[in-house]
Amino acid sequence: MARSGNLLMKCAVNVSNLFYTYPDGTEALRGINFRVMEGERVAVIGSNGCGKSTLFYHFNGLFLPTKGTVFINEEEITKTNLDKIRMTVGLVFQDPDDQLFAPTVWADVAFGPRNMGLSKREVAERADNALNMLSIADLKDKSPDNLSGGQKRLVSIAGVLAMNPKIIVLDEPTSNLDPRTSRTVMHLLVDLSRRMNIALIIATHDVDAVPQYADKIYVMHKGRFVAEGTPEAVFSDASVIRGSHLRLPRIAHLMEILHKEDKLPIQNPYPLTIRAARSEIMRLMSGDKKQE
Amino acid sequence: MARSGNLLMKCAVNVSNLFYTYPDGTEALRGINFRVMEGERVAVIGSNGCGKSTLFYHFNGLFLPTKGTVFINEEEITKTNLDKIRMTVGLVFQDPDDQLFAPTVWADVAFGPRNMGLSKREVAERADNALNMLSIADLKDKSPDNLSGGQKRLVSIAGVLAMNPKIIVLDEPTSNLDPRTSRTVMHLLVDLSRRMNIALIIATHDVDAVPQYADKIYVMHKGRFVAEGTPEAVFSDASVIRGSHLRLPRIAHLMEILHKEDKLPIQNPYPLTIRAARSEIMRLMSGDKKQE
Amino acid sequence: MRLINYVQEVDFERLVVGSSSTIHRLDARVKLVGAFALIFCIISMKQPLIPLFIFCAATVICFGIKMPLMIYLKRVVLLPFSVAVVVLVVVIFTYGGEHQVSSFFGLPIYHESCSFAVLLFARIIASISVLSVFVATTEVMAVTEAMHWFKVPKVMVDLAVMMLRYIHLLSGESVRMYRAQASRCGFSGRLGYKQKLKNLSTIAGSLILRALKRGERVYAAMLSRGYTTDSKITEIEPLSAKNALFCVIIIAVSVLLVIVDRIWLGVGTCL
Amino acid sequence: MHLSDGILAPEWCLVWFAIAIVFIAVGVWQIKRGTKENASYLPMLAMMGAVVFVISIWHIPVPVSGSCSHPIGTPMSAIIVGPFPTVVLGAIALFFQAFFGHGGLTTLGANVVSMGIVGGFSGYLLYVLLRKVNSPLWLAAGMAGFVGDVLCYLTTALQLALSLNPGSVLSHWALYTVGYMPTQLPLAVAEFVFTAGVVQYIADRRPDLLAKKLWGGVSSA
Ligand SMILES: Nc1ncnc2c1ncn2[C@@H]1O[C@H](COP(=O)(O)OP(=O)(O)OP(=O)(O)O)[C@@H](O)[C@H]1O
Ligand SMILES: Nc1ncnc2c1ncn2[C@@H]1O[C@H](COP(=O)(O)OP(=O)(O)OP(=O)(O)O)[C@@H](O)[C@H]1O
Ligand SMILES: [Mg+2]
Ligand SMILES: [Mg+2]
Repeated sequence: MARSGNLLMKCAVNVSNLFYTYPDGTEALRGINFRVMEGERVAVIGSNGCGKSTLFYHFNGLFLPTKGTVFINEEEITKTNLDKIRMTVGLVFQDPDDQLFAPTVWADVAFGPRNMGLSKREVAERADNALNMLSIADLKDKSPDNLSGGQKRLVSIAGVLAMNPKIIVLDEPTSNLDPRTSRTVMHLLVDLSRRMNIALIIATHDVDAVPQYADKIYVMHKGRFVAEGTPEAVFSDASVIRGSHLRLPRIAHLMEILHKEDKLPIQNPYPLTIRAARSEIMRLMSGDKKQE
Repeated sequence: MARSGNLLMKCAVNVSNLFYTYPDGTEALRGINFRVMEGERVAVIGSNGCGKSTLFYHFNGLFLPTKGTVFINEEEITKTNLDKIRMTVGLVFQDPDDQLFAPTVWADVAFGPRNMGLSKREVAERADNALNMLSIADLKDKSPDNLSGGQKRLVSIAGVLAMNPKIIVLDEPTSNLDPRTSRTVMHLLVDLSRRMNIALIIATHDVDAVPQYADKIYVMHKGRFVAEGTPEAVFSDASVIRGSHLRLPRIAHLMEILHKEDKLPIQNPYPLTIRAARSEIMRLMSGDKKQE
Repeated sequence: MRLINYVQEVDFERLVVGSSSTIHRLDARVKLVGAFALIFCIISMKQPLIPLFIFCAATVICFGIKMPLMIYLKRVVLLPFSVAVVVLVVVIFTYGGEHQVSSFFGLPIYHESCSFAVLLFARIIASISVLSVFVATTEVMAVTEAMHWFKVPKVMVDLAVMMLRYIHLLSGESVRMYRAQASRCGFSGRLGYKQKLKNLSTIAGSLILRALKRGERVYAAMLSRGYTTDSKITEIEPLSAKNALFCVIIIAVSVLLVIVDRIWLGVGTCL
Repeated sequence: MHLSDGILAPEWCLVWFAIAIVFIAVGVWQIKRGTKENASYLPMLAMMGAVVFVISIWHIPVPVSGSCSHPIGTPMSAIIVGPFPTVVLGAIALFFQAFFGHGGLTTLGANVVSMGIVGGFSGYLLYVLLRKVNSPLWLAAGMAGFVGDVLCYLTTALQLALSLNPGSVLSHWALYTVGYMPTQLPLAVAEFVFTAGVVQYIADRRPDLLAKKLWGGVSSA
């Protein structure tokens, strides 16, 4: 797994002192510094309107900074290298309809590989492969219009995966997905990132699921980052989290209450996942007598 | 709180044996029976494409049944009383983009009251009031296109609240909302429902939050209800829940694991909320020796 | 008050009907060439006989591919006949001629008008029936792809392909926005005609703005998948020899039919 | 409402095709040039074309005649994306509409001429003219819609007269025009309201979309 301390690791995304102001005067980003290593999995959480989507549009050159710089694989994004950048970074939009344009699912997924100048066979292989990974091969001849919201989301992810990008940026990939589908998608992405050393950057409101996959969490508030670090570190400071319109994962909240109200001996980086909470409770159940 | 056993309660929504087939032949609803009392709060959960949105369109007369009947306040929906029905039932769409069309936020919120034939002053009062309730009065002159996803959602809820409906139907009202806003919105809705005896019907994928506000849960799968009852009753049958592509609330899942894997003495209607889990754990901590 | 659904969903998929038949499976390019050739031959006819015969043949084909009766009546009977009858009446009264055969409330009716009106009537129902068979058996997407092969400029094909997707998307969006307005009494009986039109304009305006904004994002998504000015969204295989032969045969038959028609002209009546 | 197959004589079909192709060629050339300058132009145009198609399928009830009809949408599109690209969009939209029984294959050229070329250009020119003399935006756009719509039908009537009554074109043209009046006049009024509403709406929300496309630097606000 990637650790930012490792000097041999290449920096996949490096944003420094980024400001962005919309034409109507809204200051959406106000001094962002952000760095993601190759193969790292990073989550960005924050309240509505804090600027997550605006930030993500910068990774892909859809917006260019009002002030500051964005480096992708150590190359600054400028007007002249947008084409190259966009082939390195795969962006999955908040709304899948912004992304699907071809008449059939297969044509849409094959579009990227076809543009890379691969042979017909390789194109077909890549497309089929991406569809199989998300188990939507049976949809391949359907028109994107006739899919449910969740299916559209999966197709838009497949289209990006078929390009084999080294950096994948996803804006709320699991909103509107049912719990089962949502878990499957996250498992797949994390697995890919592990196997192919892909950097994943994910914006989400699902704080309960974040600790399961993120190496690092950034908390955004009003166009700035107010906290960053491992999930344990970030969620250990509940006041920052709550000040940013967020909350602790429910499991952690339960642990916090048990600790603060019921004075159970639980340490502050509270367990964040079901698994961690389980072993913590079992520890308490067997050993609580000793600690008291 | 409303209890369906109460004979004095009026029935706000009564759906009997409802079937709906889309023009292309998709059988989206296949025999729905559903009854919501005045002031009751009901949640509908189910996988992607199970038919929740299709059902909700019926409450407002946007779709008329292929077979079966829908009664609102004990009056059947027909082609002739749609105006009246729509002033009684407020529908918040799944995608706020589908709901916002006016050039400014204020104009959008005022659209409903204006169509109800109120005076200019009353219209303005209603609109301002709705914006204040959701604390988005500062957005009132922005164009809906220039809002973040979550802000759009709040505006679309305000547009419905401004009509003072007796029945509010919300299709995934908290997807795309940050945790704090999402809780605020749910509190607001529940509070309104309590104070003004409004019936709330909510479709959602957020199974963790459901037990906090729902009097009753309906589980939908492939156009039918496969389970219904209080949150405790519904979530006590994990096989039905998982068969419908859903999962238990995380807290309940933790309890289930503690019970099944670690053999802790927890009864099957597992605690669903943080509060309930807390007292359960405290019970275990103090009394587990006796039970073993 | 009656609810009028001004805004309807446009769905190309529902155009193809009937069970999968040989005609369904035929290459779209062949069918397109065939439809063009046949319709062109029909409008070149000087006698109503062959067009009427083609209309009957089209009817037989419609039943052969198991087109549902309601759709047959709507597309092959109601639509063309309503057009054809209007044209028939108009032509009878306005075309003029020399040999008066009758009069209608003082309006003279000439022999020439009548025979020309009947000819037009036959041409219209015949060509629309051919078009209907074509539409009922051919995916619109296949036709659009076929445009590459007819040397239509690439930008136009790409535009057409993308338009197909967006027609569906925007039409769905407009239906939902319309519903949103309806659910807030936007089309209630209390409102005047002007207000309703204004509400419709709002939907259209919103639709356009949204379309343009979406256009920018879609473009970014395309670029991030390597779109350049030379990349094509769809492709088409070369035409097989068998299909090429089919094209030639259909064109030959069409020409032959016109020749037969013109030879009758020498033998038959005037015009 | 568009001419269907079988009405026009084959030689006229070819003539209209020839005229349409000239305009389409210029339009394609402009689009290609536009794509080189700003590649996001293509998806924008596709969206605009889809909007024109979708709007011209809407059935707006015409209170006077009691029937339903629909706006042609090309004047509006010409104001937003320019007249030549509008012809190309109109041609594609008409081709697809033939699938729904509006218009036909052999009459495609004739319909492109009336709806795309005449409707689009006349509306656009009138709009530019009115804006030059400082008329309000809604009036300029509305008049463009009204006149574009009326001229579109005048052209259709002319096409009918040319093909059906080669001996007495002028008198029959007048005759057909009068015949169209009762249904088309209310529709043209609807197109007025519609175009005015939409263009004004866009000017309120995204004035930048209208400003840059005008010939002669007429500002839109
Ligand atoms: N096109 C625009 N013009 C002007 N202001 C905008 C525009 N788009 C977004 N904004 C504003 O910029 C701020 C940041 O928006 P952004 O969409 O980045 O938020 P977000 O973090 O993605 O929120 P959400 O979680 O709700 O999607 C918000 O205050 C929003 O109102
Ligand atoms: N316009 C339509 N035409 C045909 N089928 C449709 C249409 N809209 C929805 N469907 C189908 O009807 C079924 C129910 O759709 P619906 O939108 O009600 O699901 P849902 O429960 O709201 O799902 P989600 O949680 O993803 O919003 C799905 O299988 C869907 O594919
Ligand atoms: Mg966002
Ligand atoms: Mg839904």
